[in-house]
Amino acid sequence: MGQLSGPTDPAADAHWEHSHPRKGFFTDTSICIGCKACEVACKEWNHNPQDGNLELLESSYDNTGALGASTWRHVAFVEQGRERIAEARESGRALVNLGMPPIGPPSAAPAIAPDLAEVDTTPPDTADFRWLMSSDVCKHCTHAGCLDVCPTGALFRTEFGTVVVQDDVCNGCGTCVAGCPFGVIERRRDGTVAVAAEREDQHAQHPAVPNVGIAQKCTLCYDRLVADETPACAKACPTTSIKFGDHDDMVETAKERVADLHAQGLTEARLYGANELDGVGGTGSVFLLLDEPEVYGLPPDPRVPTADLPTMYRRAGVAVVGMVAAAALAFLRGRA
Amino acid sequence: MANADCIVIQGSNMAECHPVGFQWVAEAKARGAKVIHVDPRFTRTSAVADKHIPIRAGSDVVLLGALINYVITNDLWFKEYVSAYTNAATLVHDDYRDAEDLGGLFSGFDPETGAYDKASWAYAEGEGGTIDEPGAGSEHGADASARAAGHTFGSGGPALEHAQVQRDDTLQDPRTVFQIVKRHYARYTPEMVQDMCGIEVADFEYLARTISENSGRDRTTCFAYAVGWTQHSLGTQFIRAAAILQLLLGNVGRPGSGIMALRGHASIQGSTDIPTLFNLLPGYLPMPSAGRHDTLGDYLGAIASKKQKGYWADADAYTISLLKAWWGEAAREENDWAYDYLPRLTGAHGTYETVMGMLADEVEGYFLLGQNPAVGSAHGRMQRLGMSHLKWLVVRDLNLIESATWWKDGPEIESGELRTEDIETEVFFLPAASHVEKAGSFTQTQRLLQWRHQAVAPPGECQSELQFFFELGQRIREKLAGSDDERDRPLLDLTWDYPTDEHGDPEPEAVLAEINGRHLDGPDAGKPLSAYTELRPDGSTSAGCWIYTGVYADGTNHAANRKPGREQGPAAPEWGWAWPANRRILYNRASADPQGKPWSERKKYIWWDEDQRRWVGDDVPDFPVDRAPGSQPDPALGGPAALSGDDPFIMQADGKGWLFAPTGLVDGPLPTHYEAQESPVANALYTQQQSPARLVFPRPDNLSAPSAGSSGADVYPYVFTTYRLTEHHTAGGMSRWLPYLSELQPEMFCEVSPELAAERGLEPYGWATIISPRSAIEAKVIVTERMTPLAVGGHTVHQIGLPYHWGVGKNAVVSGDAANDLLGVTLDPNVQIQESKVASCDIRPGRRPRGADLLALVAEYQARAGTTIETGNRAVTDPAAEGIDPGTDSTMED
Amino acid sequence: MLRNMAPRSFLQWPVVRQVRTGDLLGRGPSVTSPRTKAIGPRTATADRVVQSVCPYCAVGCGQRVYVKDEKVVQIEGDPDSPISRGRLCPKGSASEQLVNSPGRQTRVLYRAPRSTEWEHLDLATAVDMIADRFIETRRRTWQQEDEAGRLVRRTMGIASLGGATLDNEENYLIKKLFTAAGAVQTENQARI
Amino acid sequence: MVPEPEFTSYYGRPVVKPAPWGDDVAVYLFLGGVAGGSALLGLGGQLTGRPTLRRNARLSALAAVSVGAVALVKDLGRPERFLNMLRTFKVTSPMSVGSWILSAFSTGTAVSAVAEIDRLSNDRLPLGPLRSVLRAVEGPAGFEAALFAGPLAAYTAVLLGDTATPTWNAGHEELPFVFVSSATLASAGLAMITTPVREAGPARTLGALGVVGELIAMRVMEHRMDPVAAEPLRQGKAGAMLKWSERLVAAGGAGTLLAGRSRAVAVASGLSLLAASALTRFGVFEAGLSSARDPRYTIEPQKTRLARRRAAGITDDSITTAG
Repeated sequence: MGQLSGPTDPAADAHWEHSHPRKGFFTDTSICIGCKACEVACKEWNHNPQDGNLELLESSYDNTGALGASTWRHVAFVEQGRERIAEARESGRALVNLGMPPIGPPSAAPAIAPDLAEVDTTPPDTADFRWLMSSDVCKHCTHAGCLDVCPTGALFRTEFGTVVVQDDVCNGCGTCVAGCPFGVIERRRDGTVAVAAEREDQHAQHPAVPNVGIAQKCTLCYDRLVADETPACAKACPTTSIKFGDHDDMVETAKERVADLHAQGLTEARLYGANELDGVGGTGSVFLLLDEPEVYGLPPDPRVPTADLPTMYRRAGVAVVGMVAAAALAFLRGRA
Repeated sequence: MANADCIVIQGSNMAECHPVGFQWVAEAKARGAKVIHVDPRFTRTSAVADKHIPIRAGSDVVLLGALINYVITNDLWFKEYVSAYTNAATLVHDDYRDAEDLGGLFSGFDPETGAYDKASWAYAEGEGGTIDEPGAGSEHGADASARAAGHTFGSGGPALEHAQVQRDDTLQDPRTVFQIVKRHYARYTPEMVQDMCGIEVADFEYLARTISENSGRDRTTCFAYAVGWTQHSLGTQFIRAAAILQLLLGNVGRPGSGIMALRGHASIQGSTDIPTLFNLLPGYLPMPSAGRHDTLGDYLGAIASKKQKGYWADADAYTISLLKAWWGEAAREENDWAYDYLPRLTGAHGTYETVMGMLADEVEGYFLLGQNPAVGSAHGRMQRLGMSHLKWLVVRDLNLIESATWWKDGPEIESGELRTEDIETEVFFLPAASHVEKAGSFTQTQRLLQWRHQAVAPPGECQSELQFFFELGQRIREKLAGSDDERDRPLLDLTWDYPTDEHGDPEPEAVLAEINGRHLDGPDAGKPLSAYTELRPDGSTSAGCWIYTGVYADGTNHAANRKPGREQGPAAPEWGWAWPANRRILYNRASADPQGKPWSERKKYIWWDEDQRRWVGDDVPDFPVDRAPGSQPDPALGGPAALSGDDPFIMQADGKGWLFAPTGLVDGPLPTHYEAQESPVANALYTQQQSPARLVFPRPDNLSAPSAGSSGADVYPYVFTTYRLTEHHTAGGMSRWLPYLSELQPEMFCEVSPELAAERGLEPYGWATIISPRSAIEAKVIVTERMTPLAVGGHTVHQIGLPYHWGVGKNAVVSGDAANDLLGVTLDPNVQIQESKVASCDIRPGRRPRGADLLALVAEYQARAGTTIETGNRAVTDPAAEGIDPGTDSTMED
Repeated sequence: MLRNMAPRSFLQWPVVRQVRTGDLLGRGPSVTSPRTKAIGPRTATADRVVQSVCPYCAVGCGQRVYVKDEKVVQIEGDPDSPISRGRLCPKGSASEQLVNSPGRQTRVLYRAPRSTEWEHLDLATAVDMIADRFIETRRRTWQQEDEAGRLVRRTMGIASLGGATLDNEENYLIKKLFTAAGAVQTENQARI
Repeated sequence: MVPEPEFTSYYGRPVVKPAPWGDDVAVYLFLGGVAGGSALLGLGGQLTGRPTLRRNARLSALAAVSVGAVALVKDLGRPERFLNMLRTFKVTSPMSVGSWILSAFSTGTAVSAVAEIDRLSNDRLPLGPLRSVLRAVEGPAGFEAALFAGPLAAYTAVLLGDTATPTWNAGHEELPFVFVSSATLASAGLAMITTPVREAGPARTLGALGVVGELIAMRVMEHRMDPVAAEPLRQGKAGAMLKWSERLVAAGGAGTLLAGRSRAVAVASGLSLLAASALTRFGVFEAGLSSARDPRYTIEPQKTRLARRRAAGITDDSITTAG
């Protein structure tokens, strides 16, 4: 019947007969150069209208702000000094020392690398400054909050295990927007470019706005996957910081990469979304971050709301019974 | 670059300006290579580099000189490579005096013309004479066009007979190039680098150690640079310094080595190979200058001597083939192959001189072909004011760029300097075809020609430049058809009959065929040539550009080769065509030792195959294929035949890599540190403050800020540098009209360090006004630790970063002030490129004044600084101390 | 969905399909609309694909241009290129918008002396006017010899500043025509 | 022990997104509750022979549910596709379940209410032969409406609870009780206004029970929620509304209990109960939206939860892993 939480193969869960291997991203932010080719390639492929008010967003080189209805790829920029780098390295080491057993089948690598605490983790020249860059995208969760709460079936699980909005079905009820624990999906307002007041006289036209009023998010280029083509952002990424492939391979590559970095003493590296046992059953897009998730604007412990739905229905049931009882009591007392 | 073990990116911001090219740096890094980024700013390149070393803009020669000094004193230089392949052992003429002796000048400097007489730099000859430049006669003393001497020689440098070059292979004789170089850089110490560049000694040690550890037989280091180096008044010397360092370390001609020029634009390499440049003819043949190349004989004698080694000796075949290509039948032996049809230069006619010509009402018509000088060229105000003096202006572009609309909504209209109704200029705006609406070839930064097929027809009234100029040429020739005026002969005899397609547009492939060249007579007349070695000086061959010969070999368009990369080796010879002769790494003979064996298995590239008696390997050998390593041809021979087995530098007159450049450069045989035209720091190495041979334009509208030590230097205390962002393209013509790119970087901003922001009370993301002696602009303030103040010359130097993509106009999606308005015009003497990477300014909070108050503000600053026409424009800083007869010192009147 | 339910069979109603396909939670095949089932990339339905090169910087990344009904519908990286392996930077990825950008000009504009507005001019007239001015200025500013009497045969009255995004063939024609006409002041971005 | 989660965010930008719902949805929450409660009262009147109460309750149920439905459709991004709500039946989607409940409830209420209207206009409605059918089916329709009345009142709590909005999600265990009590007291209040005192006895009792339920449920919810996630309930506009709703609930309750018999006081307390219910709905609605806008309300509670789980030795279920 399909699970509400825990590790599973989402496509099979959704009863696709000929289900393909699950597709996904691995975004290695340690080699991202913040060029935003992914943002442009995605907008250009999906004809997403320009959004934002054409002013500096006061966040380093990021003038996009966040994911949204017309921005399905967002590159974050965080400038950090020496103490913050040390803190990140410290929090990373704490993660390593949680003594977690290797996740899933013990991979070829020997048992978890020796406790890294003593290894001299200050590489030859600890940078006194670093500039984090990371390309954020829809997580295509194993248990997708948006998909579950969608009343019209506009959001659906594709045979590739990805989550896609059907533009011709969605009536813009917006419940998915609140349902997403990562704040990815959004309903596309009509006003796409609020050009700053004094630029009103500029007559630069803008492309017509498709799909106004409808919830919109990354489709992992479902239309391209159908023809076995690589998603636009992964194809454009100059340093392959965005890698695309079968989800299991992506998780494997991510684990190898983080192990390499730890071996070099860069313990601030950590994976995000690679753990099947997390609150959303692991994500289709796996990330390698170099600091706490919230520094990038990601939730530290997201949990798909549907996981608690059974309890909510039970509590509601009790409430209904209480209400009917109260009504009955009111009428019985009244007659007595 | 993917094979490099260490990559030093200096004078470039590769991850932002060449992102896809950066994949190979990322690949090398993934394989363990060290990536070091030396840049005034911490940029996205530094974010993924192993180490970022902040440097004061303009002090690159101090760093590179110190590296050379480090390599020599610590005996880390690649001995066999240097002694065999460079002119280290060559003796230099006795009259040569180094900058060490003359307080910063070299021997032969003439303050009158501000140029060098290079006789004293020549190699010493057998009997103590000098190896003269044949055909140019004894050419001592000032010469009217000496100022423009630099560009009269083309790529191979001036002719030089190699016959009796004196050598001392023990490298001990003080007159050897090696000893001169050692002495020249002796004072470039790590402490000097700390003082002049603001780089800690520890960082310098790290850089020096990393480079030297990754050089030698097994490992190679690669340098990458772009306009960060070239856009200085000392730009050419920056690159020369890197060349010397790389030669000393044996990092030239080998895989993962060399000095990678990251050219800026799609076909900028193409537009210097087939140059729409004033000083060059296609194939780097120089444009003839009046007084030096009055006849074909003078011309050929000046640029190459028959007794010179290397392929440059056959310049006569290349030149005559070009003339045959242009004037076909009208070019006959009797009229020197129509040599007299070529116009002559009388000095430098670069774009900045042209703009000054406009201001003096000498220029009437101006074509802008996909260029936006109102925003992209230095001294934006001068560009716009110049254009207002024109009679007619033709702008061909995709969008209504600022250079086409300055008369309606440019900054000068706003400041009241120009009134639209008074501007006489007629402006034609012709819409251009985009890159997918026309077929043609681009030449990218690795000299690779790639063909673009036409996808769709140009929309509306759009035309490609090919169509426009073909039609313009036809109309001009029709209008002049009847003329018997001798002036019009060159136009009427021009070969202009290109086959046209059904719409009457010329076939691009036909033009490429003409560029490739063909046999004109004999058995295979009309058939395309397949290599430039087939060119003959007897008029039997024609070639539009000799270095491209071979692109159309046997009638197929090799630029259109598209064998997928994954189906061929890393050099991928069957993808596009690289000039010359589809060779990918130049001078790759140097990837093998003098005996022809590879230096190491890991860095194997081409080697001598004993049984085949040929050079073989992964690339087309850049050497006569059958010339055995040990061969020593008869010294009397000239041209390619004269190349001995161990002369990898086949274009140089002596076949060797030049540590010391006896000719070819106008501002010194060895890179010497001089401060920029405007600098808050005094030159701690020499008394000479700025480069003596720099080209200055003392004009009231081109005032310079006083440099360190002179009064008023504190009025413009900060250094600013201009640069590009990934999201925008140069002057914004192809990016600020695109919504998707404009929203990524919407507003003009300046990057300042927290310390400077505190000092000047700049509020993060608030507004700031930046003032220079030329103009004042406004920009949003980004306060970031990526800009670091540097302790230089005893005081703190703050640097301000200014991207230059924005321009004032009403048509773009986003607009803003142009950073280039702040820049003045001071040019590098060798290549006439402007200094836009370092200049002085002041910065204060708040938006800039509007209208006439803007001019008042700039004037008030100029007055306070006391800057006059003479400020910063003195050739010799302190004549007495620099061995110049004080009597002759005077400001150059030009 | 309901309004076009009637003509199709009742069986297509997703609620029913949920039961038939076993996808009771309505997550996958049961809720897909006909349009979603027929989805495909516009690159597959393009009339033709042309190999080209990105017009922005000098790395020379390969580009594939997809055309449908004589209009560029997509420009993306060319995986065959050994230089770029199918990858592009933000500017390269925006090439399709460069070609189809709303702000792009497709009509000839002319501004008469002292006028404050553009006016339209048809192409042939414009080129002819330019040719006339070219010849007239050339004649007016012709220099046969310099002051020292040496042959120069040139005009300093005409100059050009070419962009570095021109093809080699275009550069060749420009240099050839201008040099033959004696206009030596041809310059381009290589120097700026 | 549990490391104090110091707070960093990405330039202060929200982590999750607030639901794009306007005040229409808050109005629907209130009217849904009123409709549900009224239908129960209607059934009560029907069974215990209180014709006026039955008629008024049924009419108010129909009025409330129709205005509520219109408000819902108006808030949709694409109102013309409102029928897609019945395209599938997804048990994991409270909005889907709710749409079906709303439809079922509306049919029942409509039938029973039309019957009332027909009587009110003493059979002048153009029903013709249908009249007899209507009379026959009127009773069962009342039952059917009442059957879905409870779920209609409670499902909206699950709709808000089953989201990533911090305050709603944190209170998902008690929210149903708050909403059910609020629905009860609102419908009771409305009944006390519309129905004369003599037939409104049960309404008064129901109202009192609702008041007690609401006060308790609200207290328990705030107590058991993560303190940080509960803050929006006590701050800003939402805090003010909830404070006023509490006062009105108390006042309405007192009025009902003490002098419920006097018509004037009944009407007054009915009004205050209605107002209180509306304020509760708007308050909870506003608190949720503002909790989504500030990243702190998402990050800190999650960090505390993660830290508590780790302290308890569960170390394998975090989204951030080292290998």
